[in-house]
Amino acid sequence: MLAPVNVSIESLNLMTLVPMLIPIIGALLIIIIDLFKSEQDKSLYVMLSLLILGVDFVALVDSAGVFANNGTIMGVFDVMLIDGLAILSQFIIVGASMLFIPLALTHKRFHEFSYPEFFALFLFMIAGFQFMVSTDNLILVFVGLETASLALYTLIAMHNRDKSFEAAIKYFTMGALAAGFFSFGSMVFYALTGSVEINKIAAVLAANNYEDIGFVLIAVVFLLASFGFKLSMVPFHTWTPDVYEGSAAPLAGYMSIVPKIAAFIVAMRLFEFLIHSGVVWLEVILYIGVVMTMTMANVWALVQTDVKRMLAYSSISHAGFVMAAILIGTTQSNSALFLYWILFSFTNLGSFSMLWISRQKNLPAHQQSDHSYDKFSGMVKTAPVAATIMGLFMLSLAGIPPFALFWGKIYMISSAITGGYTVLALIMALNSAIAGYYYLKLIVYMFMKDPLTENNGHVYSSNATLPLRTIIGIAAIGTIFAFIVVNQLLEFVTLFVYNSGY
Amino acid sequence: MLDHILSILVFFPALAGILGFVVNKNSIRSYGVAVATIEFGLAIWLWFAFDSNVSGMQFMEQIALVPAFGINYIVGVDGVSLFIVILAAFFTMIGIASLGEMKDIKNLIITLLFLQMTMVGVFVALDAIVFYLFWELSLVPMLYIIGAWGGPLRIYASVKFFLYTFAGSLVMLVGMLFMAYFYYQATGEWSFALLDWYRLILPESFQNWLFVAFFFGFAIKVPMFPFHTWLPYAHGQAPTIGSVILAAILLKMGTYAFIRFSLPLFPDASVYFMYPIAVLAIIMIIYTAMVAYAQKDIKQVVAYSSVSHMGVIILGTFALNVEGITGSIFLMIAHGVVSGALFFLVGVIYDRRHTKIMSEFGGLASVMPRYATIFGIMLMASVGLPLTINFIGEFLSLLGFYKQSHILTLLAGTAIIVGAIYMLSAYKKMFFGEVTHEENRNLPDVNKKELLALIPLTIITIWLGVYPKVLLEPINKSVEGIVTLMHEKSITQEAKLRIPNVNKDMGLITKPEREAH
Amino acid sequence: MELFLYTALFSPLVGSLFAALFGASPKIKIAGIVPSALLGVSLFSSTMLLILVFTTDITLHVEMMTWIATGDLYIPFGFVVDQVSVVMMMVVTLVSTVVHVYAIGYMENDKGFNRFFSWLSAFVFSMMVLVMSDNFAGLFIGWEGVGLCSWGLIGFWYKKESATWAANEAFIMNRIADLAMLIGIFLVYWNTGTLQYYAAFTAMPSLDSAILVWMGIFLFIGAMGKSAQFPLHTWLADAMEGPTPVSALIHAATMVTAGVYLVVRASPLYDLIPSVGLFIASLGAFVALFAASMALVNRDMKRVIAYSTLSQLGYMFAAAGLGAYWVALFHLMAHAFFKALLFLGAGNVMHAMHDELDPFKMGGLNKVMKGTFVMMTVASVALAGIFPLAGFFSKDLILEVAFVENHYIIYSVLLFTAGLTAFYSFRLVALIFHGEERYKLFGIHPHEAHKFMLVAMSPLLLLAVIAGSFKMTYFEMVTKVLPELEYHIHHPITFWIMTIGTQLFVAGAILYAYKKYTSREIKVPDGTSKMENSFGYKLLINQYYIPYFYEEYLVKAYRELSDVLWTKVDQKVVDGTVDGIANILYNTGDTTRVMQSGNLSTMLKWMVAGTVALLSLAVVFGLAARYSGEIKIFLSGLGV
Amino acid sequence: MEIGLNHYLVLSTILFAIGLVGVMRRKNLLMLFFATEILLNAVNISFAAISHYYGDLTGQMFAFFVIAIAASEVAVGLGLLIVWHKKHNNIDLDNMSSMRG
Repeated sequence: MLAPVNVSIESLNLMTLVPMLIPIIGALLIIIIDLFKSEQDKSLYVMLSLLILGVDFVALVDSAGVFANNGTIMGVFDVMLIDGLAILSQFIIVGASMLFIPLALTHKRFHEFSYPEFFALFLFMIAGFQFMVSTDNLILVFVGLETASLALYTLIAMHNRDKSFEAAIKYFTMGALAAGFFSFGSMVFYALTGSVEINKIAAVLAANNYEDIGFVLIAVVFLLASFGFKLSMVPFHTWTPDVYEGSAAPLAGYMSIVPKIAAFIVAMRLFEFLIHSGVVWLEVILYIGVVMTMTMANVWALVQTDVKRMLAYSSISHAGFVMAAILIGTTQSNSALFLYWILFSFTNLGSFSMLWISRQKNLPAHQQSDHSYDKFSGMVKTAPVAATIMGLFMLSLAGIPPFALFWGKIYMISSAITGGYTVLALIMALNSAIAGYYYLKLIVYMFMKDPLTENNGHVYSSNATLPLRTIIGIAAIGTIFAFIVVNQLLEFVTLFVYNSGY
Repeated sequence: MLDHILSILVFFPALAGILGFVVNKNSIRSYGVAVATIEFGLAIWLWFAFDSNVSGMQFMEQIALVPAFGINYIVGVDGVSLFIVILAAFFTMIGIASLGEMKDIKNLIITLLFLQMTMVGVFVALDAIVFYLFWELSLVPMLYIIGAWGGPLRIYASVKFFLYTFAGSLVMLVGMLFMAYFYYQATGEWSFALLDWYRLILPESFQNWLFVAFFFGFAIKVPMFPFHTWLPYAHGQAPTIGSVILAAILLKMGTYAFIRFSLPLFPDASVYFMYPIAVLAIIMIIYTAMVAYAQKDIKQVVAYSSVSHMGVIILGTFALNVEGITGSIFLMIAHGVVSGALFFLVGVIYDRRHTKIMSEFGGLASVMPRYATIFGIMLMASVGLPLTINFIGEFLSLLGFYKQSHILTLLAGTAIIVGAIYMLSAYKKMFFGEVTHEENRNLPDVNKKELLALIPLTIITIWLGVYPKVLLEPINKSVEGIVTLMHEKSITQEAKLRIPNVNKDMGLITKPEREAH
Repeated sequence: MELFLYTALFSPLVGSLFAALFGASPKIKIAGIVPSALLGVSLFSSTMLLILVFTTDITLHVEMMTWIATGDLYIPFGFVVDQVSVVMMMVVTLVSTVVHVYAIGYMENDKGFNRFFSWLSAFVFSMMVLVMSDNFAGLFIGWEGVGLCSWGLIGFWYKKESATWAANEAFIMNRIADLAMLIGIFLVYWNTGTLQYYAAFTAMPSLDSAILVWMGIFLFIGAMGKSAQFPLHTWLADAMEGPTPVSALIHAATMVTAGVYLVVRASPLYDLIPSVGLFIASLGAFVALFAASMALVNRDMKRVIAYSTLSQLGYMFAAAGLGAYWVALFHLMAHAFFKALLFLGAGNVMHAMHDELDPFKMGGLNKVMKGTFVMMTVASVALAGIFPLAGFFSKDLILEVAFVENHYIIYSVLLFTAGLTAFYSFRLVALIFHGEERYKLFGIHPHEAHKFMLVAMSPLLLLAVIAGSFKMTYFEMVTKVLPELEYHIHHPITFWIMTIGTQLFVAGAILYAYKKYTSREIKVPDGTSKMENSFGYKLLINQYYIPYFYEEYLVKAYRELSDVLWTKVDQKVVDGTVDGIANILYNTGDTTRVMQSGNLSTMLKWMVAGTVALLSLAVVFGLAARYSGEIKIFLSGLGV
Repeated sequence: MEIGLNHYLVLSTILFAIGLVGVMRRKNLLMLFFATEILLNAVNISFAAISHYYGDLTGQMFAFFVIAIAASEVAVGLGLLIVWHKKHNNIDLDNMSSMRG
């Protein structure tokens, strides 16, 4: 009965799988090493992971070259889709991961890093995200998403504090619900079009001229809810501050970058064709969502007393800001998304790392939480360099030129203007002003208040080691001197986005 | 070196600031003075090298920054900006030189050097984004100065200052991006270069919208009524040096930007909004002068008087003729010198008595005669007495605006009355009468260090009042260029009528581009 | 000759700066002597210039340097010495020199001696700039400069609240007029394209008369402030808080006449607009009467003289307004001499009486102060306009002008005022120098002033007597630049009747004053007499309640409005809005953060709720899309 | 009555709704996990039915993946649940609110 499978190995284009396979193999390697000799020092795993990611990065550079020459590549039964978006987002994913992993080499001992499983899971997670962005098949998106998410839940929980478990459970449960939404949404699309590949769905819908617009909208609603969760759009954002607070600072920073870019890519693939086909409803909803997310997150961030929670809300707001790119849907806006996110990763990882190096093992009595504002008062007197760097990150987040995020911000606002969204551009601009307040609040505490009595400044870098300092240094340099590379980045990003047809 | 003098002027203080971190705390003051003096010397050299017969930009430099998006580092000076740059260098110098004993003086001096970079940067930038960059960046050092060395409400004041200005300038940023977009539509290329923008002629309605967007940024900085309320707080709480720099230089950014951006970019809109803005300016003049009269705190009096004077500057700017604009630029410098000096003077008495409430003083004229004399001279300059620096600016500004409206000038002219009222009554409260407070009986008169700042300011105040030609000539030349450009660019009948035809061929390309949209 | 011009102009400045060097040090004689000597130099130079101008009819015009040049505006530091300005220069330098020398004695015991001379010489410099400038802007420099020095000198005794208050009042009130002056200058510039007198006046005849009227009005308002014309007159009486030499120099002889000078200077303009001229004349006549009436009852010696100055300024404006510019200038000159003399004499009396100003507390001083008595009497006679003293020639001319020009109302007012003038002048002389020695009640031992002070005053005495004899020479000279109008009453009989009648009227008034105020019944008034409680007296002694009105309804209102603007408008409304916006944002955050309750169940509910909300929106939209046709019909049925 | 595609879809939707209600109402963590499983399995029914309707295997593949993922979710979820239970001796959602605001 069965017809013989007759596929040439060349047509599978297995090369497309290489960037994902590298971290998977790496993860297995780490587990195997542990199998042979356990109780290894964490530095081994860190460096190993770094190496693997480095190799992955090189592989990405290679496929970038291929893309630049040949354009979009499909592979593995046309499930894999390596276009500019996939490559750019993978660069961000792998790059941010490379910045993240050395943060495990803290001065104090945090036991999650002594488990090789942590690193293995981490690498699996990266592979998951990579899959997610380099396909337009909803099944693979789903699989990648869940692989990554499940690994992430575990990573959060491994921090082994009460709050981490709480955070992991919250994230997990809501994630499960989001998974349900995603599958339901996919199901409706499948029912409507008989396909789960985005380009085919688009083609079928266009062919019948959006007859069943009502059902299309239902599908969109569920997918929107699911990605709204991942991207922490209001009102699906509720997990974000809690999860960030519960997880280790660098992981929180990581979470504010990598999962989101993956989700952005999928959202871009999914929603843009709908917007371009004139689904006004989606446009309106996205508009409302973007504005709500930006504004409300900012407003909530105003009233926070903990820096990490504030940063959590701030990253929600930034995500909302970037989400505008998908609404605008021009080449410029999509390029702006990547530019913004690359610059954002430096600054945001940097600021979370600053929290990380000031992390104490146990909470002192006078502090409400790990990183309350009070903790930083008078920091400039006791730790001037650290305070200055932290201040720089805050200024960058607030969008003060010439620091990194400013360039992303103007390009994004400009894309809104070019796209004809004048009011949106104004709202985006004014939100930066609101956001200025809470970033400034930290600066006020650091630079303008007097230090607490028993604080000798050591606390701000109690966790610091050379690798951590290096990472912060890289982030700081990236933040300050962004203006030198913005042009190259912009040209590169625009080329890739444009050639992918977005 | 002259080819890069502007970049050197901009970045030298910043570089020195970074190196300053290494300098020992005890020597930092000398270091600061040395750096600021070198900078001032460079600024003076710039002046000598400056050719006052050229109306366009000089010493231009261009470095690509983000060419893909049309952002370039372009700097240059003309008569409009030259003297404000020199003023900035000058005030930083005497500001650092006259610093008293303060906590964390090292941080303060380094911050001042960074502030100097941003100040000079704003005035020499010829690319909108670079301009914006320095414009925003200037908030940061000022925030720190107010917030770390200020009075009891310093944090509220500094945050208010920052956020208010920040919010305004973000609207301006949107305007800039729009402008660049229109340029892109007209030419197919992104550019934020001001000189490119000058060539673009926009339809009137676009001009109006963009004018409003820019207006928010500039008006808050100036600050214009009703956006002025951050200023009394900032001045009231800032340390002396902060107030001096804020009043002397930072406020000028707004008015300078009106002349640099709003007028030549949107001539028709400038004409369209001339009356509303003039009305605001007049409210500023009269209203804030009255509020100043009600103050109990001498520093607040000076702060509100700044707003009042800025009203005259705005009025001169929107006279839209050579006399008015020249006058307003001159008044910027004049107001910088005079209000800077007044804040220094307030600082002198604050250092001695740690209060600024006027009722705490009285009869100081007999205790501190030198102080009273210098204060008196500055007071008279502030009131706009002829042969002082302020008069030239005020006279020309009002003279210029008279061409546009008789009644409004008459109203604005009440500046010279209301100004006299609050200033004289403040002076009377502080210096005249018997010494009523025992603490005041033995106050030392101004010391050498303070005179170091005050004497040069006094000399400038009178010198430029008697012989303003040195400044007026280059300013006039550049302003003629601007007015010509505006006249050529304007499209409405009204604007052609309101903006005089100076009739000097500037060789500018004013061919209408393809119309946007 | 330019050298003389510069020495005349700048030697007072040098003197002022020299004295200023000692500003903060204790009294040093040289700080008074050097400025006085330098003023002598200035006087000498002015005299040389006068001779030059008189003999050769040259108009000396120099441009020292450019002051302001921008756009089409060009203002140099230009100075002109012509027949008009040289007269003013002479008056200024002469009176100033006298006052300076006098003040060396008068201020000898004052701690602010050095400061005083610095201010005083600075004033002379400003005044010289004012009269010598060849353009309106330069005039304005001097104009403001004299205002500043007047401020410094009125408030010279800065510890006295009333002095500093008066100083500020004078400055601010002058500023109000200066605004009008500025506007006038702007009008001149924008209509003639220049501020140079000559060029501007040449261009004026071709201008629209409405514009000229506005120009004339605004410039005249400026003049009103400086010359303290109604309603900007209150500052002059209060300015008497300053040292007496200041009152003599600034508030009698020179500064207050600057307004008259301006009108004279702008005679080509005012000739074009006779209607404004008539207004000026009417106002002048009114002020003459108005001020004289207040002088009738006042009990402050200096204030009486101040009101008399005001009244005489009214005369000058009446003349100028009627086009008799040379007459106005002549009266200005004559008035400067006798009024300065009168003030300096009053200064001697004050010194003698230990700063007592109430003439009712004096009396019989002629016995101890012979010299002063003679001088003040002569000055008063001159002021009253008795032949052959200076006042007769100048004042009679003004009456004649009014008569010849057929302005009989003005004429009668001025004639009546002449009587009042004589009355109050001699009321003062009588009260001070004659009658009972009432000062003894207060235990004062008066003494005569220094000899050199009297000697210093003597040139003024001489001029007060003989100035009238220069009339024809003067007339020939100034009419080279001013309109050459001679006023002759056509019928000699009318002329004689008028002249003699006026003289008799005035003499009668003098006699009445003598009779009334030398009597032994004169007591220090205590507010109980019937006259003091009459309405008229109260009205006059309270200066028609004008200062009260200003204080109550303008100053207070301004202060209260300022307070309201600050506390209510600025803090509550303007700043309140800003803070309100920030607070709204913050409070929104505070109230909506309960959404983030931390409870997982709630979080899940939010998520589902969001989905359901989106879903219902989708359904609505989907239905709307499907039934869009029907909806349109439905809506059109509703008339939307 | 013939059971058609719509019946399956309605069933699936009803189950999904039940799951949603469960997610919202359940305070017990374990029950909550059950509810999410109901959600996923409700979708599976549809996938299988649609797949059959189109004669296309993609839906069934999707369903298989969903099953696999549901299984691994249970693994992770139960792991977290057990740790939580060990520490707190309960699995009530209302006790998990140490972070808020």
